[in-house]
Amino acid sequence: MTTATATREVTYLEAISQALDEEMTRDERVFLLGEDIGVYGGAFKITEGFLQKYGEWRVLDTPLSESGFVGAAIGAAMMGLRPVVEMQFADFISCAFDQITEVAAKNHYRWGAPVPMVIRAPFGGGVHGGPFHSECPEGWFFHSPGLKLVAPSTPYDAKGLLKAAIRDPNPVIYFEHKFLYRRVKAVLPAEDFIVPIGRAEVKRSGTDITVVTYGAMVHLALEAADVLAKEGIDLEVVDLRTLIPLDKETIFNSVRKTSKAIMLHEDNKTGGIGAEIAALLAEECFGCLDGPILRIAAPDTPVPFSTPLEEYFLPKVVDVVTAARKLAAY
Amino acid sequence: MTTATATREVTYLEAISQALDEEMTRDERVFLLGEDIGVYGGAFKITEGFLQKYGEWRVLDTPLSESGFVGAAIGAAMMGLRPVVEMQFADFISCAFDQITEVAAKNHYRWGAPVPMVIRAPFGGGVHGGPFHSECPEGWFFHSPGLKLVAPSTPYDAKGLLKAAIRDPNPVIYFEHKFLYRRVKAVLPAEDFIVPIGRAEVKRSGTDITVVTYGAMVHLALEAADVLAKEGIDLEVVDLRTLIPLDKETIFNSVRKTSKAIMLHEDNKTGGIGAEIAALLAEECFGCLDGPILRIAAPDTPVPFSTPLEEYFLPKVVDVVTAARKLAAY
Amino acid sequence: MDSAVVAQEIKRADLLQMYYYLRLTRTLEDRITALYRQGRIVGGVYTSHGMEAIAVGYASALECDDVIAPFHRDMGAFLIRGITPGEVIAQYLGKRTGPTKGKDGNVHMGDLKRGIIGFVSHLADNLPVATGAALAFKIRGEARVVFAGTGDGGTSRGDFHEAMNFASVRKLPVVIFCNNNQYAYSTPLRYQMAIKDVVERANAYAMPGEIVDGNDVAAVYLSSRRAIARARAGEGPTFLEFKTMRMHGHSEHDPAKYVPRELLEEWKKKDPILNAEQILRQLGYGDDAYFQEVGQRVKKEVAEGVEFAERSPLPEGPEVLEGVFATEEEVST
Amino acid sequence: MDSAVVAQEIKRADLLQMYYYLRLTRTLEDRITALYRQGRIVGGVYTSHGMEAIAVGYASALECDDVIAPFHRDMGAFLIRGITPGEVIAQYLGKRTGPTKGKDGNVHMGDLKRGIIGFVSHLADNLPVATGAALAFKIRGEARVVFAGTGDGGTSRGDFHEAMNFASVRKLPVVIFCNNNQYAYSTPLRYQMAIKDVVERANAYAMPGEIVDGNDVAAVYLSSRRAIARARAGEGPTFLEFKTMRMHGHSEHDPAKYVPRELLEEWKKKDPILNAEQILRQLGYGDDAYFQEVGQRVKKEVAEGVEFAERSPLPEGPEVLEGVFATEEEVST
Ligand SMILES: Cc1ncc(C[n+]2csc(CCOP(=O)(O)OP(=O)(O)O)c2C)c(N)n1
Ligand SMILES: Cc1ncc(C[n+]2csc(CCOP(=O)(O)OP(=O)(O)O)c2C)c(N)n1
Ligand SMILES: [Mg+2]
Ligand SMILES: [Mg+2]
Repeated sequence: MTTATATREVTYLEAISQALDEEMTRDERVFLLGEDIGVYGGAFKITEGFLQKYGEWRVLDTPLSESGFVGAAIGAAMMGLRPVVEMQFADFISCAFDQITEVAAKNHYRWGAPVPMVIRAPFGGGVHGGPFHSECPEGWFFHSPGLKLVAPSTPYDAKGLLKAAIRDPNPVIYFEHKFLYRRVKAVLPAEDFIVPIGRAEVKRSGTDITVVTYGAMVHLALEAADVLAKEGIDLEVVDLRTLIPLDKETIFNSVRKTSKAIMLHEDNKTGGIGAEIAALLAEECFGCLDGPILRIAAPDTPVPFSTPLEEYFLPKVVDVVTAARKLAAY
Repeated sequence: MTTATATREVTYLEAISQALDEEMTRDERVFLLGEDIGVYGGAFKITEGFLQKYGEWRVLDTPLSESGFVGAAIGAAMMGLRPVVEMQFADFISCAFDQITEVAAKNHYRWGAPVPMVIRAPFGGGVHGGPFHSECPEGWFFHSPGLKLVAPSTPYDAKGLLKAAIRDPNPVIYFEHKFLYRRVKAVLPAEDFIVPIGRAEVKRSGTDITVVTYGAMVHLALEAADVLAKEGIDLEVVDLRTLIPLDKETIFNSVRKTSKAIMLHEDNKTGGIGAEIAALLAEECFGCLDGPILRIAAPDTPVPFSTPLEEYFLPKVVDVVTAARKLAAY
Repeated sequence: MDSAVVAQEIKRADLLQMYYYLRLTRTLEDRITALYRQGRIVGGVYTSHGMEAIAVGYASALECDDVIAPFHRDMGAFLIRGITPGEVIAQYLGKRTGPTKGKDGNVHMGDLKRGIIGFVSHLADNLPVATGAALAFKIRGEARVVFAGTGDGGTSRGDFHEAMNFASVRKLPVVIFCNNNQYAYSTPLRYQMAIKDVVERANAYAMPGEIVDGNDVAAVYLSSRRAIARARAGEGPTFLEFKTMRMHGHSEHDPAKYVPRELLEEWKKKDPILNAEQILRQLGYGDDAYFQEVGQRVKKEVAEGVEFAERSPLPEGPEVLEGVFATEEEVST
Repeated sequence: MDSAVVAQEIKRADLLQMYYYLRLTRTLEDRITALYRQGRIVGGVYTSHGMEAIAVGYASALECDDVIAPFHRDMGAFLIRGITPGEVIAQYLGKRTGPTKGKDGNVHMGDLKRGIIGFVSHLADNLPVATGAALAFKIRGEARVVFAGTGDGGTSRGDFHEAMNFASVRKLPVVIFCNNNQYAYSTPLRYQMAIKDVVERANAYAMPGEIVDGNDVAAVYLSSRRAIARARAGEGPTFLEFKTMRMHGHSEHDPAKYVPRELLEEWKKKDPILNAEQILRQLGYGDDAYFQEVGQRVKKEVAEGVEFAERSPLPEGPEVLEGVFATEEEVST
């Protein structure tokens, strides 16, 4: 557990830890449950020290039962608490799929019961995890009305979005990218702040081509932008940050400016979030498009384990560069 | 149980029943499992009489355990049988989501084990079923590599696709639309036939606008086409029939001809199959598009129960007509 | 032991009130069935006909700030928690005055203000949810109890296992019951489980369990009261198996030909309302005149309910778009 | 009873072979751990260190056309079913010669031809799958058995419940075991279940269960043989709880500070290899010279395995796109 100090750089992982700690201190309704989050501090050590600080009834080690403890979080949320569930890996969220999509997502619509809870899902590849420790499950929940989805790419967004998620009156799935845990750092404000749910951010403004992305791929897009800048191709990088509800305005404004768009995500291509945004553009911004809407995403396969396979599987800087050159020339 | 006779009209429901009966007779590896499919003949009576004909080890009434019996089907399939699972309602497939997406879909890719099985999922609204008896879950599985998905709109396709699904070496989810069960009829060939997986069909050829759809909405599109014909707007209706793998060629050929496209489905709009097809068009057929790609789908909410709400929720003929007029005028 | 003797432990007023709710439930559901037959109600109609004692018995044993997670044959519990016959019929008719404003139908209703967790079709899904509600009470140190149940078929679901296990590991203040009516739709117990009594499922969790005559409202009430007291005292969860029989089809469309007639005949004699009347007579709490008077009263209330529901407006199409997400205001209370 | 006496029921050759596999497993996994420490292996490394007797014992009791659905600490079973040390190391190194051709890693391997259902991370997912394999044997009237397991933590999953229930309802030829090593990652049994022994879970299914010393290969072998015989005779499933202790961290990155040192000290004395040597000595089947000789042999085999794996090619990027769907040819056998 790390406390905020205005001068020190914190990692994406520490930012998540800080958000949890500060929210638990601020609001005693907030409590955590999941596997090995207590004594062990979580598979990624995000809740290290929390058990000692908050006690075993606010940091609950659960049995190995994703459906059971997500359901329990739903019940506790309806009774006025603010549970934050940790999935040990996002991959195991499939075991709680029914509780999330049929109970949490639909309760308010069906009979007016708010379900203010957060599910933290450590997701994504590039960590040699193989098919069951690298998944990007956001696409499934993107198509489940009643859920909010966020996916930060920086320590600032990670902290601000988690606080916003905990304070939101609805079920929010918080997709934290494992690859970023210790790779991105930043100095964060000492005072309390949130990043509002529903607002994308232009992480790099440019004039020629819009790249719409989220999570770890944001950094890939920024790298590609530096390469392309040398060739006089000026990328604008839109970081969605919130996947549901989508910030159509920011996306549309960017594409109206650049008139060319690339969708970039690590999730499988078919039926991914890039498809929806491309469809929105083809539907509502058709007139402003000066070229095809390209998509860069993982192929439609599970995430392979072996290094050469995973490298081939994951989108690369060169993919963005190539696509951008193609679009620029269009 | 009804047997094929070349002269009699059969319903969509009977066509499904015939396919199961003929495949069970043809191939003794085929067996059925699910809730209440034995003595009761299934919630929709599709397997009526099967228990008497094939015995309790080929028509298994299971405990109330979707995850358990889907998992069991996977195991039996790997041992060389051809299980056909009946979900009592597609809505309950969420309880078996983990087995379907993590085990059935990934086994062959991960370690080379074929999983030749079929899951029948009675889906869709318009039957006053409310949020839990009207769902369209296909969008979730559309984004799960390793599964094949089919969704017939006619008795001929229903029979031919189910036979093809049972003979396919992979896990296939067969989405049968409850609304069509007794509403569409046709005379079917007496001899054995299949409808190959992976092939869409142009159910009405036209020159002005392409409507890409599947399931019950095919009939809605055809109705709209008749209305529009009177106004001189000539719709082409592409019935996907197979959702995965998508028949891009048929879709693209149609849009290259009409240069205008409408995506129509009953599933929620955001992240639906229409989004993927629109994205494919915007990516690979951009040059041939003469207008925005419109989407007609259910709003992003659960399926409401009350009649006026469900009527508002479901896409209507007038929606297609209005969209087509708009596109024609573009 | 003779159930009238047992029933002496129960206050006269409580017993009479339970009798009233048994009659109200029966009359209300019979009326709903009639409306269904007339085609006025569409969709599924799952009744508790012949099993009314279970919901009436357990709901009568709870305090008003306790919470229930009823299953789909617990009409009596909805009524006792304060949902009116009019609201129930409005729900079935898809009217805006029903607890779900037409968003959902039949028994898929709930109301947090009245301590009712809305039923979810997916059987046993609400059991983990119930353990979470109990967890909230335990975390806040409130002496409140959750009463949740499912059917014999529902106990085969993984969520039943995960909920039972979590409740016992954390000694949560929850009572989990099974309405064992011997069938799950058309599926008999022998295809559902290999055990003789559903209560044996509780052994896997070191959870105390009890088999109760589900057609004896006094027995249901007293066993529930004991289990609730245990939970409230912090001694943990209890599992109750209420033995009963489903006297109608699974839903009203189902003739249930798969149920042996003799079985129904045998159970008809154990009708919970007849049982209750016998007890009241033996204790001198009521006679035929009184029973008739109650019958008149509930008939009138149900008739008024039908009127209310029919007078009520249907929702308007655009309301479809309302309520997907909750607002700040709703939770800042 | 003294385990050497019990072990007399086992053929000398079988006991000696089990000893060999205990040593091979230990040596192979120690080598894998070393490669991990050197950074040559990436990702999770879950070993059966100190628990080798379970997989070796049950796999030795099966016929070759039986099928196993191993869990993640069953290395001995993979070896006995015919996966070579070389293939195992290739799997860990992501080489094309591993059972998954680099598509998956570590213990996530399977091979239908060798009767091994591939392990799925999601714990207990393979238990329903195992019941389905057993169902296939029952439908076809084949006298084949499925042996499947999970850990103490895995028994908390809904799929464990649904599989146990289905297996017992249909009297399927399957043996389901629990490797009770007292921890699920860092979670001790008291947070996992309220029961004293995991075997009590079987009571919920009227399934016979047995507690077995998981560190005594002879006891594991004999109890497995009994359960397998029962299943083969059509008498239905059995549940076996193998009591043992996880002697390493959950994965090799985990120092497991949460495990009391005394507990490890106590269990170190019960090491399955020492146990086996004692039995072999008492029965006069083997002496120190012999044990050393076996040690040399397995050391050589593992060394050759490492060589094979290192010589093996890595897959090429485009192979990512292969194998999402099965082809006709693959199933038309
Ligand atoms: C997960 C799930 N699968 C299937 C169904 C369909 N279904 C509704 S009620 C029912 C039978 C329930 O039997 P039981 O639990 O014994 O309750 P009962 O109706 O007998 O009171 C079934 C199969 C469902 N609601 N949920
Ligand atoms: C459904 C699911 N949730 C979480 C995990 C992450 N995980 C991997 S192993 C493990 C602990 C397993 O404990 P146990 O079943 O006792 O087996 P052991 O490792 O102790 O042998 C956990 C939580 C998983 N693999 N599957
Ligand atoms: Mg029942
Ligand atoms: Mg363990």
